[in-house]
Amino acid sequence: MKSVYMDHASATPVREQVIEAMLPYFDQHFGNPSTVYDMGLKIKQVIEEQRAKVAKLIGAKPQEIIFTSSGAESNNLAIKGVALARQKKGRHIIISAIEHHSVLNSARFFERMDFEVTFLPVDEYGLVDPERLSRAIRSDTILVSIMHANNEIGTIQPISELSAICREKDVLFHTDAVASVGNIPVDVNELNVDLLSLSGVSIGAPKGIGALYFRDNLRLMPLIHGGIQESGRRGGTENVPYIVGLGKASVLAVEELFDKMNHLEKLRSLIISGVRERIEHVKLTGHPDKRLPGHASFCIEAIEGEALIYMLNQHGIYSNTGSACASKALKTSPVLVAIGTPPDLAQGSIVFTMDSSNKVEEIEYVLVKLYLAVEKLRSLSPLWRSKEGI
Amino acid sequence: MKSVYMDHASATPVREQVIEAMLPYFDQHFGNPSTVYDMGLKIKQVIEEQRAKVAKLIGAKPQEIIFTSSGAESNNLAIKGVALARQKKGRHIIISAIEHHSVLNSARFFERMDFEVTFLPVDEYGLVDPERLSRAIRSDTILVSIMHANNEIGTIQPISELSAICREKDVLFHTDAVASVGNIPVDVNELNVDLLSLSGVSIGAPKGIGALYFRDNLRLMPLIHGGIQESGRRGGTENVPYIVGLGKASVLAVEELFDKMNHLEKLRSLIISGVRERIEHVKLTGHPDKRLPGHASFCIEAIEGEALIYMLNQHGIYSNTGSACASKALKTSPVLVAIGTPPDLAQGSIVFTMDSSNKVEEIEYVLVKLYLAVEKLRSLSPLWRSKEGI
Amino acid sequence: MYSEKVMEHFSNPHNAGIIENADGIGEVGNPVCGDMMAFYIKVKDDKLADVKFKTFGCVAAIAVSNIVSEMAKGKTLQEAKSITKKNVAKALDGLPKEKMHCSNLGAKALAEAIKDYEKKKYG
Amino acid sequence: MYSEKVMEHFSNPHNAGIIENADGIGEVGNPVCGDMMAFYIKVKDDKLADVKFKTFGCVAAIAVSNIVSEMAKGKTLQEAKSITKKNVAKALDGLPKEKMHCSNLGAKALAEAIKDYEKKKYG
Ligand SMILES: Cc1ncc(COP(=O)(O)O)c(C=O)c1O
Ligand SMILES: Cc1ncc(COP(=O)(O)O)c(C=O)c1O
Repeated sequence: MKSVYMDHASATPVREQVIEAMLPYFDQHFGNPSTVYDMGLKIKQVIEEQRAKVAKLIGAKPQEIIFTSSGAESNNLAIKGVALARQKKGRHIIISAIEHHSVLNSARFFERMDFEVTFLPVDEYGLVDPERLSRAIRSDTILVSIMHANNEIGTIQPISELSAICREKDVLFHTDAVASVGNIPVDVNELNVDLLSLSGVSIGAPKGIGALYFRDNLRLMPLIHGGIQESGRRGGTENVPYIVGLGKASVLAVEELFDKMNHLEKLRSLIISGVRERIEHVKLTGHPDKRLPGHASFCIEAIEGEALIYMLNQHGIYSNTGSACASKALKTSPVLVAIGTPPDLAQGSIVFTMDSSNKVEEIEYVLVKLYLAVEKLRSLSPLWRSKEGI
Repeated sequence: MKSVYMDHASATPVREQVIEAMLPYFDQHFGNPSTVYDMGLKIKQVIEEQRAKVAKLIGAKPQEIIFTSSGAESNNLAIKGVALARQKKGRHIIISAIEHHSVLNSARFFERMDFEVTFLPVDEYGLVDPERLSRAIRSDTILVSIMHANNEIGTIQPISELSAICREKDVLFHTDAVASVGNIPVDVNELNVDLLSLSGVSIGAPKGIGALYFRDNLRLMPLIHGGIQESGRRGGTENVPYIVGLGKASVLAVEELFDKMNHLEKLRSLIISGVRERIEHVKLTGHPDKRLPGHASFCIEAIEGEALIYMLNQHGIYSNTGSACASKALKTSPVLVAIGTPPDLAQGSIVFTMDSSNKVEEIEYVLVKLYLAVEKLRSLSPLWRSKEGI
Repeated sequence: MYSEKVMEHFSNPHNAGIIENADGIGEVGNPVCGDMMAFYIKVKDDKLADVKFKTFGCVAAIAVSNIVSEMAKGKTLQEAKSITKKNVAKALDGLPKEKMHCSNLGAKALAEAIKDYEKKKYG
Repeated sequence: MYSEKVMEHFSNPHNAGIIENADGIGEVGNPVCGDMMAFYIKVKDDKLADVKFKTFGCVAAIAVSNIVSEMAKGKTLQEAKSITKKNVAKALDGLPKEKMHCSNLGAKALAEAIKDYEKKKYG
């Protein structure tokens, strides 16, 4: 059976070149980088080379990069590390209403520790209003965290505009760039941010490696206390193979970015226009233009997303949904709620996220199968009956 | 040049069977285990199978295992997770004076958060005195953390005796078993512990994977907040390849334990008796009998450990030291201080840690080279001059 | 996650559809809650001569609807009333915990349709 | 971590040893602090005719001792006094930051030996 993977926001296959780069570090150069003999020193050197590569990917300096075990850990370290280091200055944090769970739940954790958290609403496209951010900042605000691009609806925030407001008011700004890095240009100086999270998950490195950028000399309480690894900012023996993998993936991401963007924009416009032409009563979720190049997300009326995903899966197509039924807690995606999607429409959520490996022919295949699946599910749906006026 | 790796406490090469087990999960079965389509579900299933394997290694139930990114993270999660979940009950923690940095610095972190921490002294062999522990426990003590085996001096604590005291007084007991798992039998029920940390580093799985055992239904504040991964106890996309690697390494560890122990005990007694016979003015650090099978550690008078390690390294031998000069902070290993080693003697620290791959012939080679290196360094040493009475 | 049985009923829900001039109609759930089912029954000699349904919902909801309609068909009204959440889930070789409410919904929709029929008939 | 130069001097510290009836002896550091160096000098015509050392310490301490002895040999006392932490480290193609104190120790031990000589000579 044909297999068309369109869920790259959830996971990407590790790239062949990345696997090759990692392999020697499992059983040949396997030493602990904290040791002082030749093998350890060489590996320490290798880690620093990777740090420079990851730094280059986002326009940072090598010493501004900490390796972590995931985007989630990077987000936790950013929020908790800053909040704990700055709590004497203030106990107010601002995040947007559409942040990843790892940001959201880190902030909620501080609510229970007598911090106050403001959840900034977003508009129907998922955009944060700079005016609103400006008004939300108080004298005791120590940190604002707003994601660069949203993984569920693809919307890209005007980060530099938002961070400028914070810079002016001397408030630190963190952005979760897990979904944007490798898909659009990300430069910490252009974005003007103090902290930025990224993950291997989204750039063809393995799951289980991430990085946090923090502006030079920023004080940060470690999340994982330990020895002198990562300049005392993160304990635990360094995951050398994955660090090498993230380094390699970073180099590839820099080299390929513009070709990738062009390719993905083409695919995106094919899928969006195709869906609009062939399926009626469909809403594009997220912003029409300010969105990730490889990201197309919809809510399809009168059907439910989990059922749709399974039906597509039977034709080898992999996609995602924010439907309540597809979540363990049976809750609609908070992102869809935040952009004002009515609950019944939110049930029909479907998300396609692509990368360089996806091809034009695949889009045609997906459009055909999607059309058939929607037709079938609508034929079962009591809601569609009424839409058709039967 | 011959290469004899005798620093397995710092890092172990990933085993071939482990690498093979992991490989398909990088680019074939690469999906996100939280997704609902076939690939995601299969991978979720694979993770649960690995959980059962790791559980079996330590006599636990699968649902009592959380996967983490390292032994250090497991230790942080244990200490912080319990302390934050139980702070209403009390704010006193007890750890031993020879804990790993990740336990020590987690405890120190709470000192700054208005907890009190008692650092239990150890005797000259590194043993905690049960009587002393009993006296240290107060009505507001919520957690005791004492490592199973020490990585620097090899001493094995009488954990079940220590944990029984805590159980009686309704205090939770955590043990860092990173150095013991895979080297001696470790069973959470025999040890009678509530939490136990282990790491891939020491059992032929990669660096960058660990696990925490927590007794069924124990309340634990997450360290890395996120989504529903690990039953909501640890956020971040699961590191599937390494989880598979840890599962495989666990199975091998169970199969091979007794053969390995026999082999290592032989090597250990060869090296200890060899050193004693050939080198004068040497002290064995740690307990003579209650020590890890593959662990031989010494302090050699009148020389310095870093110099010794480099000299051995020039002959392809890899070993470790707790000398002040070998540490970034130029501080003597706190473990050597805690067992009462005088600072000048502690400078001569050398640690050999072996595993199944080490051979009898290697020990003979190491003994010869060690003798020559010690002779040479002593010939340079003004302290040795005085010892010889010149 | 789902058993093969569930996937079979989801993929081929052969009793899906509506019955024109049904003897009873039962509707439960609503789209805001995520699932909605409408059951249509035709009754002959106190037996369910035909059962059809329309369902808006997930894989489980659709599979449940279909198996409930299968289980009910040919049964007496009395027998059909004893179809419960539990035996629906069992007939599907089990359902994930968080999906058990779907099987309840199916049994309820059928019961509602029977009730509707009885109300019309006996007033 | 260490330069090749450091490793060379560490591996072949050819000036290691003591000078019987040295004209001056300088001892600095102590084993409790981790490093200890003893320098022995032989002076002829106001020049360092021979320099030897004994060192208890790490790779850097041993390499520093040897290069200091090399740098000093043949120099006038005045010249030898201008050997500093910085030019010792430079002669070794650099030292790790945390090891810079070792190069200081070497220069200091030599200076002490010269002082000892001068004290003996000029009282
Ligand atoms: C006793 C002990 N505890 C904890 C750790 C930390 O484990 P990891 O390196 O996986 O973070 C180590 C590391 O070697 C260890 O020896
Ligand atoms: C926007 C965003 N932030 C954070 C994360 C977490 O990254 P990781 O899975 O590496 O923990 C994800 C994961 O996909 C994400 O999409």
